[in-house]
Amino acid sequence: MTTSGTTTAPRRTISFGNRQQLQQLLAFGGLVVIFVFFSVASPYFLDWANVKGILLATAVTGIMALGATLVIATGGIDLSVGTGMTLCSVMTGVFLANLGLPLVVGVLGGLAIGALIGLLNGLNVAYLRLPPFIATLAMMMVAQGLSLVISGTKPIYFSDVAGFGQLAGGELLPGLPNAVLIFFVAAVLAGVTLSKTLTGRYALSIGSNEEATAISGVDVRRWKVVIYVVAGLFTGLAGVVMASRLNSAQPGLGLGYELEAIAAVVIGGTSLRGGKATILGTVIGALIMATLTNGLRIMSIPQEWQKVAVGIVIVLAVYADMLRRGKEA
Amino acid sequence: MTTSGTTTAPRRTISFGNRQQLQQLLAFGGLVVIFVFFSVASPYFLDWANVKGILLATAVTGIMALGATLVIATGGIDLSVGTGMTLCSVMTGVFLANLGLPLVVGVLGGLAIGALIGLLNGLNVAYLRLPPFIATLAMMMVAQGLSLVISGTKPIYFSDVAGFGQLAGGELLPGLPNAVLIFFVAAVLAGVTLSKTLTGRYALSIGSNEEATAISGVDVRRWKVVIYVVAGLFTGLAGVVMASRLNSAQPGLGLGYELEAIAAVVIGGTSLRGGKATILGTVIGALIMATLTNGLRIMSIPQEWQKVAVGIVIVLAVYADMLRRGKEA
Amino acid sequence: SSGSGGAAPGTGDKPYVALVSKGFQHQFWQAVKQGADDAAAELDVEVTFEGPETETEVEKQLTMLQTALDKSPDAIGYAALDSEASIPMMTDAQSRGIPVIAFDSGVDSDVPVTTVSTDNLAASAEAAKHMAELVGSGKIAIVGHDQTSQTGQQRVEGFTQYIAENAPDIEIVDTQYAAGDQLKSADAAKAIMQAHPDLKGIYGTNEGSAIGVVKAVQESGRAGELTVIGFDSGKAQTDAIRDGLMAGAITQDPIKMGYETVKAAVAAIDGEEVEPVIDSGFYWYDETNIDDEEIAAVLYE
Amino acid sequence: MTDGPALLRATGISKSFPGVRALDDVHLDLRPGEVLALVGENGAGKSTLLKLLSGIYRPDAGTMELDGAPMSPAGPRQANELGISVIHQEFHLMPDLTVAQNIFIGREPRRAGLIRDDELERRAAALFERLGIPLDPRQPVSHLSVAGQQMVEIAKALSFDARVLIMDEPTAALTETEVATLFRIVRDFVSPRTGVIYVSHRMEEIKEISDRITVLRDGRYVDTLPTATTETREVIAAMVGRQLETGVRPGPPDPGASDGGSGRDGSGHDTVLAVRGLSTRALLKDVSFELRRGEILGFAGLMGAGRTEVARAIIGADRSTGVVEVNGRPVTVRSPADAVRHGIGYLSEDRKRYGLLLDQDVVRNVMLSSLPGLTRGGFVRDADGRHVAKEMVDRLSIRTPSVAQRTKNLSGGNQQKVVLAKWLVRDCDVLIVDEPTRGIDVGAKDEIYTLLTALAAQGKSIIVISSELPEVLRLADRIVVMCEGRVTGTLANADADQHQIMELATRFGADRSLVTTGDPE
Ligand SMILES: Nc1ncnc2c1ncn2[C@@H]1O[C@H](COP(=O)(O)OP(=O)(O)OP(=O)(O)O)[C@@H](O)[C@H]1O
Ligand SMILES: Nc1ncnc2c1ncn2[C@@H]1O[C@H](COP(=O)(O)OP(=O)(O)OP(=O)(O)O)[C@@H](O)[C@H]1O
Ligand SMILES: [Mg+2]
Ligand SMILES: [Mg+2]
Repeated sequence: MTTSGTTTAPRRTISFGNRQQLQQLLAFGGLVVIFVFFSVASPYFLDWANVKGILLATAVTGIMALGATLVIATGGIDLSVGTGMTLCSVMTGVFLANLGLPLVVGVLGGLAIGALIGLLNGLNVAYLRLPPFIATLAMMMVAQGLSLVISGTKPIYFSDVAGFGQLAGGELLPGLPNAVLIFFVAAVLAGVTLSKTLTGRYALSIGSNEEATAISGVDVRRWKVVIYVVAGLFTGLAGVVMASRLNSAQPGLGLGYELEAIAAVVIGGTSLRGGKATILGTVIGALIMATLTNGLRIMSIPQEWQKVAVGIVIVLAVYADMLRRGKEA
Repeated sequence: MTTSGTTTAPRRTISFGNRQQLQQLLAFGGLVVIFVFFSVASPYFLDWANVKGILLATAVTGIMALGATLVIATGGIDLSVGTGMTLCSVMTGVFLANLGLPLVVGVLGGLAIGALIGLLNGLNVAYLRLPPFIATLAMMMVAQGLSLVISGTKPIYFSDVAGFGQLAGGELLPGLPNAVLIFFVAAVLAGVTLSKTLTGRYALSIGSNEEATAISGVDVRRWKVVIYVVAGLFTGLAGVVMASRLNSAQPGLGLGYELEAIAAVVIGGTSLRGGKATILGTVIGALIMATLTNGLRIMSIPQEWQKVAVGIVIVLAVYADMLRRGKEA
Repeated sequence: SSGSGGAAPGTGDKPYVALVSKGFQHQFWQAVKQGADDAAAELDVEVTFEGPETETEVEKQLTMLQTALDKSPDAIGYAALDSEASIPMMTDAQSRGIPVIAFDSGVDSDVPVTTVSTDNLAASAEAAKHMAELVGSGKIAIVGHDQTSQTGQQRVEGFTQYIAENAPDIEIVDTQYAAGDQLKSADAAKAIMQAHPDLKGIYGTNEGSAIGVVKAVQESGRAGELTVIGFDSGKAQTDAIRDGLMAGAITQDPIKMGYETVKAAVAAIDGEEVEPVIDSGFYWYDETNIDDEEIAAVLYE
Repeated sequence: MTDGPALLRATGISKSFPGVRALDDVHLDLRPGEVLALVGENGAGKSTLLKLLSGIYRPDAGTMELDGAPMSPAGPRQANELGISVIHQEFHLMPDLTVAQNIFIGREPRRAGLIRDDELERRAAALFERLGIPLDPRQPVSHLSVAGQQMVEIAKALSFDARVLIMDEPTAALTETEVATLFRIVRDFVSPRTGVIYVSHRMEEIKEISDRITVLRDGRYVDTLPTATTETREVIAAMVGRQLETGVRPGPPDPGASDGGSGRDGSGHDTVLAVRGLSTRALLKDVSFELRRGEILGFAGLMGAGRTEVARAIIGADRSTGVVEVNGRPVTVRSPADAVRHGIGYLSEDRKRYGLLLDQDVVRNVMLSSLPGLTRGGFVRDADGRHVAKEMVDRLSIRTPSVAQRTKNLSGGNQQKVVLAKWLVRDCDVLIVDEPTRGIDVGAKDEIYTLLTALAAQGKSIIVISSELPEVLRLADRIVVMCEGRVTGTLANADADQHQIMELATRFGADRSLVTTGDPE
């Protein structure tokens, strides 16, 4: 081959891994700034009780956002995470409270419903080739309706299901509510899925260039279904955690959570175009949202101004993050 | 597929213009099917009063969807149409009811606020290069908060503003509420904007390939701002019509309308990826949504099942539409 | 139930009453619906019941009202989210000779033949009275469910007014809104407690808000330290009262509200005289009276 | 050749990207009335230089002059206004817009603020008429083949009243007929007040069209040579910095010679892939052929003849009827995934659309087809992937600062090598390569020929679709010639010559255009 080909070879010393870590550190930096600001602004903010409150407030939306990250990595979108979560809550209620199945079975059942929702989304997107927005919008409505139908529009209470409330409310690690622990474990699983398994790799490839991925011999349709199913499992998990925290399944809840989850994903640096995704970013994005809300409340900012403040801070945080990344890249 | 003996070159004889018309005809066909179904299912459905009701229910979301179509054509998304519309309503209320400005000035003021919202969105997207999802999500919150702040969280009533209610409620064409007339006129304007003006052409071009558009010498950033401003004008118009219909500005309203508007756009056949958009499709999409809801209500389907039904019909309608298009193409 | 199984309502021989409420998926509205269904069965009429998802959706509700009118019902029951906005349709109903019964809150119009409602201002003042008695003095806070709707505002207004006028030693330090979502209400309540460690009581203005407050108190390990007062019922709330997590709550009588609405509608259809105002009433309930017959009858699970 | 002031001159130009010094003190001068060829290996910096001249990038150092006056275009539009018109290596087209809309983007004729699309189409039609390009102005660009898209780019560049026309590998996707058309256009364009800068890796073309040749190597200026008095060999030597045996057709491989056992046995047994009666709705009509073990089968034909479509049909990317047999057994291939499962890989002619994950790095691109094989216990072994990618970078001399470079930032030829690397790693029994050397420099091209030949020698079977007849003749044991979706002949290499192939390739039924009928998929 031509001799001079690689003479200009590797001059860049920072490895790719480090660069990415650096980026996430910066998004994390945004979170830290917000944290520091509120700590100074309010003496109550840094209390462990309050931090725990923030973490708890992050947990459910955060878990949903993990699944949504996978779907968004493919360039898709999942509008069904909110009401889908509710349907999983309700079905968990049916399994445990109404049918009296054993705890483990009920919880796995809730997850399975999540997977089923994902399966239907996946089939609609991959085989019927519906735009993900349409497929999951339809699922959002169907799940909302079914939650109400199945529950008879009444909450299902878990008061008689021994141990269910402990699932999210207990503290396996003293001081840390299980809901938060579950969130962190789920985040690690999602992170590994995204960066180390075929599911995650193909999600990113599809998001990057679906046609090229297909021509490269990847069974894009099958993998899309797999990706949506995995995302559905997170929806199911969110549903179970939600139900456990409220010790009841609330069929009317759920609408609007999808936007929050997607916002967390995007604030975290995952691109809605697909191909680029980071789970750590999503976790940080979810924390930023929850911290902002909490901090403004702690400061007793009137509700209507809170919205304005959150909006502006989101713009600033994302813009600052982009600036830094732009400089660094 | 069998060999059909088409060996010569320009085998496609139907021109592009005709083909697109045909596609829209098919989406329109879906609407007709729904219409026929409900006409048979309920004696009240085809009443002019009810059809008028459907058209009225379409008007506000429809107007928002027109603007959203332009933004989506660029490959962007506008989450601020819902609460943005509310802010425009509220400001119209401030201009007319609180400040007592003349009717025309108040209405133009409402539109101007819409344009301003669009301007900020556009600047954030084009110059700060924020993802449209983030920029408009932030605007959605800010607009929501400001509506509440400005109105003091109380509705502003137009009872004392002579003629304001007539704006949407009157019937310039006997039998047809002005709101519907305004929607149709706005649709024609949007259609012309999309297909006959630089704004629309560059929107499609940016959505199709932003980089190439820039390299071709189009000032992409400036045009993006223009596009968002034009979209904002529609948001403003929706706000004025909404205020006139309710004869009041309701500051708490608006959240959720953005999803409906986007859904109408996507059901109409506009691609969220950008580059392909049709205003007629958006009108039909908005009509499909409103007709479905109305028809199911007229049939007194329990509310929880309505959701399920709408979800399923949307999937079927879009899928059928795609199948037909696929065959035709 | 709503819907009538077979043919579309209105097509049969039975009189048809269409109810357009402020919501449908909350327990409160489901209880109203139940009362309406009870009356329907008793009086042999058809009833449909629907409402928007949240109490901000004024325009959605108007569309529902429009559709209900298009079905040519014999009477309409209407719980207006915004009474001004519905005036044209009220006029329309009147001109078509369809009697309108307002329920839950009044309509600023002389069209409705009667209004079946709870006096939210009085009810929340009652909540404030109990809060004042239980707390004595110090800081309290409110977790509201809706900032813009009339009901949402009155539940806060009646409470604050009472405190301002009757309990000078009590200070309302914060009012936050969380859309009646239990999780979000819990988060909000926690933040308030955090900002005011010496807080002595919290009032939640509807079922979701109240349960959220209880959740917050529980999760912060401060059960028993704070006086929690709620609104409406539901199993979570009644359990909390029995467990001593909640001091007590105001309940309306939603079942009666639904029942009276339909009853008044039938009376109007039959051309009978109807009282211009029917108060569906409210009650204070706590550990002591929760199992009383009168109270138990108006509580829903 | 005039010896006056240069039409366009660049001096001391330097440009760096993170980790890469793309240009280092480069100069170039274009004289009025000449065609200046710009050559260099993949990644030598040609495209970067042209992007500097057209205002897409700004130089880190150096000056540019037009007609003796300093110029520094702030952007592509300004460059256009200065009279510089560019056909870039990578297309800059809006697929959803029509051909006419693409050509006149930014210059729409309007009346009362409304765009006059009829006028737009009329102008485009007139332009095509003038240039002799068979395009329908109202066709959406997404319906065009790569070649068709290239013609749109050419038409667009010529639609400006340009004084300097810059062309970056305009013929990489074109067959000889279109190349002839292009050269006619170029010759028409050149006048005493205009000039052309022409980048290509095809030495014959450079010989034919250019007056002088400027050579770049590793981002540095090497020399400028007069075409008439310079041997191709000398140009290549200047490019690569040493003598290289290339550019000559070495003659067909000897079908009789057996390279020890598994060798290239073009003459008989072991049909690996048999295609019978392959038809598609859009174009293909009853295509049949066989591919034998260890054979390289060439596919020749004019643009739009249907060669790409044959490949896409075989791998299940497009719907088709007909029978595909692998190792004697009929198989159902519904998707490229099925094809790969049956050991058939396909390298597309359109690397941007069907080849690369542009936003991802070299490692991930190289691993893409082989991921399941690079896992253990369900987890992807990235270390192995990096290792494999590094190996490929060495083997194919892919010029990149590291394997962690996003492929978007590689030069065109190096991108092509990355796609090839992906399929080499996958190690399919049957490899269909569609325009495998598109945009690859002469030296590397030769390397790739050697590589493909070696693969065949190992018993792999290869289909080479190429628009360069010398390439087909150089590589193939047998050559299938297509015209208008039909196979018009199959020749053994020994019997084949360019004339004969062209004769078969032009057995038309009727007129033809650059337009396709079927959307992909
Ligand atoms: N945007 C960019 N970011 C980083 N590196 C780049 C970028 N553009 C080009 N390069 C690098 O600059 C060098 C020169 O690239 P260029 O595209 O000019 O080569 P070329 O001579 O046109 O090659 P080819 O014949 O393959 O098209 C290459 O090493 C390439 O990787
Ligand atoms: N990736 C593609 N996208 C769109 N159309 C394509 C694509 N590939 C092939 N086609 C179309 O299919 C038709 C059949 O041509 P095909 O590409 O198979 O011919 P070919 O002999 O490979 O010639 P060339 O590739 O040089 O055009 C062409 O007219 C082309 O427009
Ligand atoms: Mg190049
Ligand atoms: Mg081809």
